[in-house]
Amino acid sequence: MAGFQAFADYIICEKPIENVVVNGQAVGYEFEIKYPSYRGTYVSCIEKLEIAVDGREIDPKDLRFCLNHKEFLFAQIPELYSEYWFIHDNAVIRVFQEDGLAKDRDHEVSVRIVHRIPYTGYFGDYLVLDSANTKKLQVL
Amino acid sequence: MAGFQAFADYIICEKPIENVVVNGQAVGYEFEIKYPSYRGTYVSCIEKLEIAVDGREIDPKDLRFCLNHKEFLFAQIPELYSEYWFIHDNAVIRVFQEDGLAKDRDHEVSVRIVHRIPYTGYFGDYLVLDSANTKKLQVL
Amino acid sequence: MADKQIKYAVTLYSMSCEYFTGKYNLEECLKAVAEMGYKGIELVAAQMIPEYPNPSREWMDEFVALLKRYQLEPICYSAYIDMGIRSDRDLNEEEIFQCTLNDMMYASYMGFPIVRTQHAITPKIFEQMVPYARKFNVKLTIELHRPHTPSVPVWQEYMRIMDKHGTENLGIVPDFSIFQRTPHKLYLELAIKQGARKPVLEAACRIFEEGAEVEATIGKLDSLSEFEIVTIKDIYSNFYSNSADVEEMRTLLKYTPYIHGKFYYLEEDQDDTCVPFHKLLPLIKEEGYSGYISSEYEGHHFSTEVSSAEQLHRLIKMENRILYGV
Amino acid sequence: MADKQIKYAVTLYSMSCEYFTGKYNLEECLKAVAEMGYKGIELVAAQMIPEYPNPSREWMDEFVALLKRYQLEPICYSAYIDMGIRSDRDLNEEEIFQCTLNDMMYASYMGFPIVRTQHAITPKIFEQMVPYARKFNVKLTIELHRPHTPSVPVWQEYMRIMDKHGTENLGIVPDFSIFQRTPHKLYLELAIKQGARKPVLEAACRIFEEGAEVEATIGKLDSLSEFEIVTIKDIYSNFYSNSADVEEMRTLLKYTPYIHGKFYYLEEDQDDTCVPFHKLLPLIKEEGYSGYISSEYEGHHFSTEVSSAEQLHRLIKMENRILYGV
Ligand SMILES: [Mn+2]
Ligand SMILES: [Mn+2]
Repeated sequence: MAGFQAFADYIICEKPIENVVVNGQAVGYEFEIKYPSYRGTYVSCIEKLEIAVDGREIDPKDLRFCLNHKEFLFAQIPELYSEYWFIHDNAVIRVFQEDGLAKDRDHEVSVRIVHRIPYTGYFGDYLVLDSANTKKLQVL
Repeated sequence: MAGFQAFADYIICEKPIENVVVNGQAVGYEFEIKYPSYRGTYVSCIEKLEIAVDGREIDPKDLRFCLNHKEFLFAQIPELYSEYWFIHDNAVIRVFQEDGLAKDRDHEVSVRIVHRIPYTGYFGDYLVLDSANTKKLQVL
Repeated sequence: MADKQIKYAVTLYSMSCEYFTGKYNLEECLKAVAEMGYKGIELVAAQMIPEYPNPSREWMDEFVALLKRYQLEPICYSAYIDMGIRSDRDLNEEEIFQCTLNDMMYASYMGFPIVRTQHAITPKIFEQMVPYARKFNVKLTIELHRPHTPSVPVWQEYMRIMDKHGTENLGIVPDFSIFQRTPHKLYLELAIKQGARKPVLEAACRIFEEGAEVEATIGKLDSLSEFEIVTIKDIYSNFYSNSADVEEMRTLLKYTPYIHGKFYYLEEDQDDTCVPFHKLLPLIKEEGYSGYISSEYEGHHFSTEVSSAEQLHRLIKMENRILYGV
Repeated sequence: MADKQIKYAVTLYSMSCEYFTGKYNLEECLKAVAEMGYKGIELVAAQMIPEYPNPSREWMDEFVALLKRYQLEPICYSAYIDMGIRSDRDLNEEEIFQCTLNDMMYASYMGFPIVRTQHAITPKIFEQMVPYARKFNVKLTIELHRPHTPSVPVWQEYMRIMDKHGTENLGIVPDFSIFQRTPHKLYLELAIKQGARKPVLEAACRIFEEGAEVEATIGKLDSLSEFEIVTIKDIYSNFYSNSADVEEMRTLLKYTPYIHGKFYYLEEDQDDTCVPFHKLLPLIKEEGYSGYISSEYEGHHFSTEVSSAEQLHRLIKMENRILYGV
């Protein structure tokens, strides 16, 4: 039974998806997420971050995690113990995809964050939460 | 023969040392340093950072490296590849020392930075520069 | 609340839901608790300081100014021992020392007399901090929180250190979660929402009340779903086992300058059915406790629909009723 | 400079000393080069972008506005392949791809037609970038810099890739350092300041001019200090060996949209004694080169006393004299 999870519904921000446009052409899109806890964490505490859009799991090599005005590869996430994720700072998930996302309809975004609670080692173990959220978002 | 070193004279900033005061009592002191290059670097490129004050080498456990509004242990420096040190951002070196530094005279500060130039692997090797600077500073 | 011996404080953590969702910003949280009559404030640094773990001087100055504006007093700066921030290893001694020293410095700067840290600090580092606690004139306290109880061996060590160095600058913050029993309303509602059947959970609780162990209880119930089994085990471990006896509070009081009055849900004008405030409060009063009891609402882990302000209001009323019959 | 075939640009890197010491901020650097008559600008991203490697949109918008204010044109965005940023390993392919893609996006956003990267990109990743260079309408170029020369094997591979995909969106930026010979004034002055004897260095250079190798040269000189030996070896490797032949510039021009006119020190109204501009400029003119030559002053590695502005001014004068006899 999971308490501690009431904020998971807020992971995906209620803001439209934006296409990433270079030289007039869309090369991908991005949307925002929040860390689902009463307190902030360190990015290295994210053990898994999985993104699916319209039912399709996105390959991590096409994904970027943007926070604190920096952009990271998903592969770097476990190392980022000096990047603090404040609960009021939205992270941007950037997805590289030729032509971005079509604007004629809403898209279903799913995010799963498996995250270690860094202070819960009461008897040598850490609480690891598995938080997920799915929302339909417009494209701006 | 070392070119590439003309900026080493600027490592220690010409600003007074400030004592670190808690509850009215000095627990240490701090001064500022610049990265001695035409371009910024990543903190992880610092291979050695040695601090001496009034001729005495400071134990790394009493030292903190403060940059980008964050404070780091010297032991963390080699791992900080996501902390960029812009050439106009001064880093603060904090030294923990009971009672701080006396204000009645100037103090001689010496800094040695051994730093890897991250793009110079022309034939698989990196240029590693050994930059040093000593200055007499007042205590504010 | 002026002349009473036991002083009331509140942790801003109680407003987690309003703060997380953006309904209240920091100032609005302070305004809300000031209007409820609270005077003493606990700040959970990792929750409300954007530049955590290194708050800027600007942020701290602004926070102090806000407290002043609402005539609030800083009481407890809540620090963490975030042992697990690295993926490759736990924090080492140098890192725990650093973050604790910093937290004590920030707390001192903002005028907090108490710093709450966590048991993972280790007795060795806790003892290393003693001279700094004296120098900074702060009380370094360790929160005793569920699933720990006073009988977990490390707590005997912590008490020995406090006996040795005195409690002028050291202490324990008991969190009432160590005494909790009987699942609260929000817990049960969430479990039911997630698929457990209400009569099944109620039956399990009845059996637990009679003193049965978890496997025996599960054995007595028919055709449980996998989720119900997990939930019943969770109910057992959180509410029917591993709890401290209320009497253990007496031993702790000697070290206690500050208490976390943890609660999850209160009905209007009723006693808490989960956390035994009705036994604990008379006990601490009888022992002459004159420190703070801090209201710590934690229902937000289970529901974002409940008004924290209303819950905090009900807690003060209940505490006044139990302590002073008013 | 309007109608001439070869176009002049300047890299802001030339103002490193003024920028580093705070004598000029970014705007003052732009103002200074605009006043010298330059129209085309190269930006070294890792030098002047505070949020490098991820410039904010605000910074980029402000930069574009500054260029407009001084009627300057963005020509080349200088990127790095910072292979060695990690202490445990070199950058991997995914990381090199990421930073290069980003740099091309930032360059495109700010209107730079050329992105300069470095040879460490590897032929494999360079070829992966081709479709992006087309899509973003930027030219992805690799700087050919000392100690490399066109004969280092990887350059043959890069040229094959450019032959295969065309040079519409790919190219080479030769840095004139590959042709340098004879130590410049600032180099010698610094070596002497650091303890080498002037007559000794002059004697070594004379022997090198006659074609001697480094060990033979050191053998011919008596009682050298350790520092003098190190310096003489350094002089040999930087100025008397490993240099490309001026004629090799002809092969490169086919791939070249932009040249780094690297220099260290110019006397008033005299030719460069270190970098053979007097041979290179007539050669590129004869070959009909119509791209940019960018003034790249690098004396700041050796002295912070020289005026970069004065040096840049002397370079234009020298270039005009050599190219057009004016
Ligand atoms: Mn608590
Ligand atoms: Mn160059």
